[in-house]
Amino acid sequence: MTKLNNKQRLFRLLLLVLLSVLAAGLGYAVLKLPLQAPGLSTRVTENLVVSGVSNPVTAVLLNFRGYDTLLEMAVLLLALLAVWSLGSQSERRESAPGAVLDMLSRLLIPLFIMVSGYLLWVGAHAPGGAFQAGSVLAAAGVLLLLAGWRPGVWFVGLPLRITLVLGLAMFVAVAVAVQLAGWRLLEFPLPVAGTLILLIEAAATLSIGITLAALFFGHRPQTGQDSGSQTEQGEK
Amino acid sequence: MHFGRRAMNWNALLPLFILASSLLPGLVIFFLPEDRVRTRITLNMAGAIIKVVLVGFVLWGVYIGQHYETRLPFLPGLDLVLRADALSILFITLSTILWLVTTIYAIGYLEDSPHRSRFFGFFSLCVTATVGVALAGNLLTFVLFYELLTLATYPLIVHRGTEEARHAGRTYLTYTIIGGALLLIGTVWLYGLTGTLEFTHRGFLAELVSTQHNALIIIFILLIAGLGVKAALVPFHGWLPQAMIAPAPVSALLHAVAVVKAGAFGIVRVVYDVYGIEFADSLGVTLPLAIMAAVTIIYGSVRALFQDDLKRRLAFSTVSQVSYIALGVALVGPIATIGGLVHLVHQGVMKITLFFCAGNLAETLGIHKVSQMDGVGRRMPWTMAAFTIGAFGMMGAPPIAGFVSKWYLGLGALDAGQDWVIFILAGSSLLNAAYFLPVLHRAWFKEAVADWPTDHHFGRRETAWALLFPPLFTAFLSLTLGLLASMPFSPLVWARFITTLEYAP
Amino acid sequence: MIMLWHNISWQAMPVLLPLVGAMLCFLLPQRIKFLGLMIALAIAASVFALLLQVLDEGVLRYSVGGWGAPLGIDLYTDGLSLLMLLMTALVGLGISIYAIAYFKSDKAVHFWPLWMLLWAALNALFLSADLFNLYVTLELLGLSAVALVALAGGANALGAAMRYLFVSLLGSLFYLLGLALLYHSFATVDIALLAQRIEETPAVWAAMGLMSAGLLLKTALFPLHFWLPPAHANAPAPVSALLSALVVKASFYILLRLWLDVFPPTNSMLVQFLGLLGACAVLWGGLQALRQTRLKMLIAYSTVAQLGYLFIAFPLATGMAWKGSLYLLISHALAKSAMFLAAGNLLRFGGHDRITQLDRVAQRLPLTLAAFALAGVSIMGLPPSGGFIGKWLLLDVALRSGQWWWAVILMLGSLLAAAYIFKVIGHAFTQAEVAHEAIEVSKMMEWSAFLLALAAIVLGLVSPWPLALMDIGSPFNTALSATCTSGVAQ
Amino acid sequence: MSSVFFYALTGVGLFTLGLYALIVYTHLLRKILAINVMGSGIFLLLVSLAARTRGAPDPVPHAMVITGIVVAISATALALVLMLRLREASDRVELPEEPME
Repeated sequence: MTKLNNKQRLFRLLLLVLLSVLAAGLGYAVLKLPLQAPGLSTRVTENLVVSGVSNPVTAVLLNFRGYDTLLEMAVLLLALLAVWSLGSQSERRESAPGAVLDMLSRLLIPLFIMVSGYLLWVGAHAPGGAFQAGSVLAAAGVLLLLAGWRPGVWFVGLPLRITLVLGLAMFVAVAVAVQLAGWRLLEFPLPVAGTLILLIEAAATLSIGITLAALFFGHRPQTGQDSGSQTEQGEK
Repeated sequence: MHFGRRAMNWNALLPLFILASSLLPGLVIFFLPEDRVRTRITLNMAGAIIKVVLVGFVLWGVYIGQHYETRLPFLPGLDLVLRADALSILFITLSTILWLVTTIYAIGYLEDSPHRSRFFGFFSLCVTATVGVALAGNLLTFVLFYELLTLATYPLIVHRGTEEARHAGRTYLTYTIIGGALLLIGTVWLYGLTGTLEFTHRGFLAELVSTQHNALIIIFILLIAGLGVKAALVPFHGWLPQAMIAPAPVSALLHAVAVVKAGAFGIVRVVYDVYGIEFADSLGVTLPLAIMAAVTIIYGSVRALFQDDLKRRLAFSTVSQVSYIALGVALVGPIATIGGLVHLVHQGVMKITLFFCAGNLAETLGIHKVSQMDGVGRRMPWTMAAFTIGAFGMMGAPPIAGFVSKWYLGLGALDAGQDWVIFILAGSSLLNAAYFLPVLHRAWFKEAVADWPTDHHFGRRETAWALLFPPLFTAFLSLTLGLLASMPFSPLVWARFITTLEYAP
Repeated sequence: MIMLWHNISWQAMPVLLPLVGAMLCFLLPQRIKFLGLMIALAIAASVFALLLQVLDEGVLRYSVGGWGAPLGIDLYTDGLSLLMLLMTALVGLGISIYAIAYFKSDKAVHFWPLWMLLWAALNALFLSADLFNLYVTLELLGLSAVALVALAGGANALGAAMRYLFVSLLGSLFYLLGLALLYHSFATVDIALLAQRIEETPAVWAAMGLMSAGLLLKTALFPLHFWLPPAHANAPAPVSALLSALVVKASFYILLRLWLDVFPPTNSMLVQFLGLLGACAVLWGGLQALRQTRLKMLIAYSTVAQLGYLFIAFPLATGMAWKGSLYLLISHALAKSAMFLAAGNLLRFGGHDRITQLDRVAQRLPLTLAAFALAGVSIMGLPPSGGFIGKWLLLDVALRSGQWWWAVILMLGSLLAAAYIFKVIGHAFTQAEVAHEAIEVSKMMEWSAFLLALAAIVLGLVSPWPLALMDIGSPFNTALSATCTSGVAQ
Repeated sequence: MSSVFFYALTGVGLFTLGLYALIVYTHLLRKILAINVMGSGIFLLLVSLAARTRGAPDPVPHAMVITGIVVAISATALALVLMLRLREASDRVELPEEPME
């Protein structure tokens, strides 16, 4: 941090005072909130049985407020589109992965994938679900990328794009399908609710995992670039 | 939702047709390529002639007591109203006939100059706006077309595209846009007070409670200021002389038909059909208006004396002459009113003659200044003859139209007990003579200089017929209007007819 | 088919269609322009269908998933939201047609999916009745807008995009915090329910302050407008158009909903303050626009000024005033998009947008110039145009309620607008000396700009329709209107 | 004062702290972090206040926070890449001081 002149110091002082006033006000407002507030918990528990899942958070995310989640998948896709639209960086310095990292990744990747699968499945009745699973999957992807792995040429074209939109696509498809079948938008009739939700979550997990990894990668992977030994290695 | 579907019979559509007869050709012309000369001329003339026919029809209809009114829903509680009443007929007939003439003139004047499609497009829009102003049945409609007129004339003023022209255009806008803003404020305020803006004979404000009279006076000032800009009342006249940079047909239109007349006509409307002359008088706003007009009359004439540029001299003469109308309106009394109204027509016809002639001199011999006019009468006798008639008319010499209006103004002033006005009229007539007679003297009696700035030859004729016919026609018109002043359908008779409507029996 | 037609509620379609469109454009880049146009038409059609549904059924409330507030999310369509949707559809269609010709395929690949997502965000925003759902749409909107700005490339655009991103995120965070306080006070984020349960607690005041501040920042109300001109001026022409025409209106729409429905009727101090800021925006924006040397900067500052008008309705706060400001909002959307598209044509044709050297360019593109001029008429508020109607209504209310100073502001704003618009148009008529190496501009680009401008004019001749539409569900006669009018009625 | 409110107030504190940093620091990375700190503060406030129930906490704010986090990740990713590109284009990691003419 460079030396501050008096003007800047004064400005910061004023700002500090101002913000502490703001903080005080907000704190006061918070403290004035009622001590007991059931919020919507009772309603959620009442409707949990007809939601198709037994984990309240998942029920809210995928069923009660599923519309939010749908739009949120769109946000994720948007982030990727935006990043890709910014073009590719001129050159990025790659540090050659050491033996340790390489070894570690070989051991961990399968584990990660397994964990994410478990999280996805458990989300129906315990903490967990698509986002947790997706982020673990993403971790695996990041690890791979760090280890120098690059997606195969065959993959970075249409297949990759399909995987990226899969979550949103599935969501929209279900939303429209139930409507065509005579129910409301995103209404999950009880007998199939669980299945539909799991379907959506599975697709979402995959998309989220790949999207986050791709975001970490930072630009659209060039087709037919730095393939070679690592590619095959990555593909098993 | 109800969008006012009324039974649209023929009478209700006629005003629309009158608008369309110049609007549609104008819009088509915009999209014509430059070289489609014949099509453009056809469109222009067809529109102008159709309009004359329609207006003639309406004139007769109104005379036998028909009602022509178009209503379109525009704002909550406010319609767009186009109505042909006696007063609008006076203005609309003038502008229609003069438009026909000016179109012919413009076609001749602008032969193979650039951007003609653009020019004639806006030219037609300009006339559409003027007709709209004439037909407006309430203040809102009036404002609408008044603003449209501003927008349509701007491109005509800057048409030449020189730096000078752009500057003139900027000045014109600065004045007119601000004027429009004042007018709009006044209108909205008035609507807030009364809940109606419908033009009605003898006004619609008289029954308002006296606590609102101060507001009404302020509104009157706002409205008159807004209208005074276009009517070039001193001190709002600054744009007019500068606008002289525009091509001659445009100046003719601006001065005789469209812009200044729209302003003057607006003043007439506001005083008679919004406030009502008696009520305006009781508010005590008419005398200041009269004084303002009087000042303008003298000021314009004095400034005209010192202009060597012919068109500028005519411009200042316009500043002075148009205020006769405002003066006649502001003098509370039927005879003065007749004088003012009839001058609306007479001034138009005479002034357009003068501008046509000025244009001819410029086009044919490249003469722009009075000092270059020595002996031009022998080179272009017909043109100068027309010019002479126009000039004498302006001075108010019998038997030309100008005499009639001044005569009635004078009588009206005495009748209204405003004797001081006589001196104004006399003084301005003297001044008119002082700045016109030297011109005529130079043209007829001075030795011709060896060679003109630029001399175009048109075979045996002194200039192109399209340039020569219009001034001759209007000069002839201003003579007949004077000689046959009391024939049926003459402006004078029509003005009498209007006056009977505006003054309580 | 007819059966289907009836059991589909058209409310979700304006959101789902662009989402599908975005995915299709992303998956099939080779057919992208065709796809984009088709989807754009489909969206417009769906909005039109929604209009028909509202016209014969009145206000629509649709609970997604069948749960209903407070547990679920409701979609709500009244005259106000419908008008915003129609405006978006109209402008969006024009911009789409323009974009087909404007973007080379390398940019188009990125433009279309982003634009589709932005469109989805707008429609979702105008349809939602749920504050948290609105937060998500706000983020979707903000991020896509930022990405679109950055699409122009180059240091200026990237810098502007970065600044825009921070502003957008900051605004959303303020909104989110306020929303959190509201939820924890009343256990719902549904606008209608909040409207019933609201009380004057410290938390509510805090929420009101936070959310208003965040949304004002996104709406770029003076003095929070600093980010707008660079962002709007450095983006590609179609993007500038949709930012100025639509994006800033979205946050204003939420603000309007909150103040009309949710927040407790305030003492008129606050609304007076908002009006004051609006007035400052009108004058400051106008003066800045007048000072600019580059056309797109001028237009961007004009947006700052025009946004100010919308806030003058707050102190007037009668149904008519709201209608007036909404009318200005819509006609500004049409006119301003037309202006930016026209500017894009001039820029594409002459290779620069320095106002003093526009002469030849303007004379070679008469249709584009006409578009600019017509749009200008509406911006100046001259008759006949949508701008005039809006201004008339506001003037009328201001003078009736004796608050003549707002009328003065309105008129000054118009005069300034006239000054900076004719500053541009004046050059169009000068005989050009400077020759520009002309790049041909496609007729599609010229006509889309011209038709949008024409729409802004036509809006001034059909006012009964929009005004009648605004009454559906009567969003405007609410507590706020009531108190303020009683406050000022003399 | 129950722990609920302690966490809530911490959330408020984080929010303001982040705001301060966002305004004061010029380096883009710091600004991005500041935004994230603000966000975390809000999330903290949301979840902590959700515990004001007898028995299980209110799940709705939790769901909101998850949604919020995903949005925050997306925004951060975009911001970071944008920062990198800006550095390439103008080799600087601050915002351009004056909006260019």
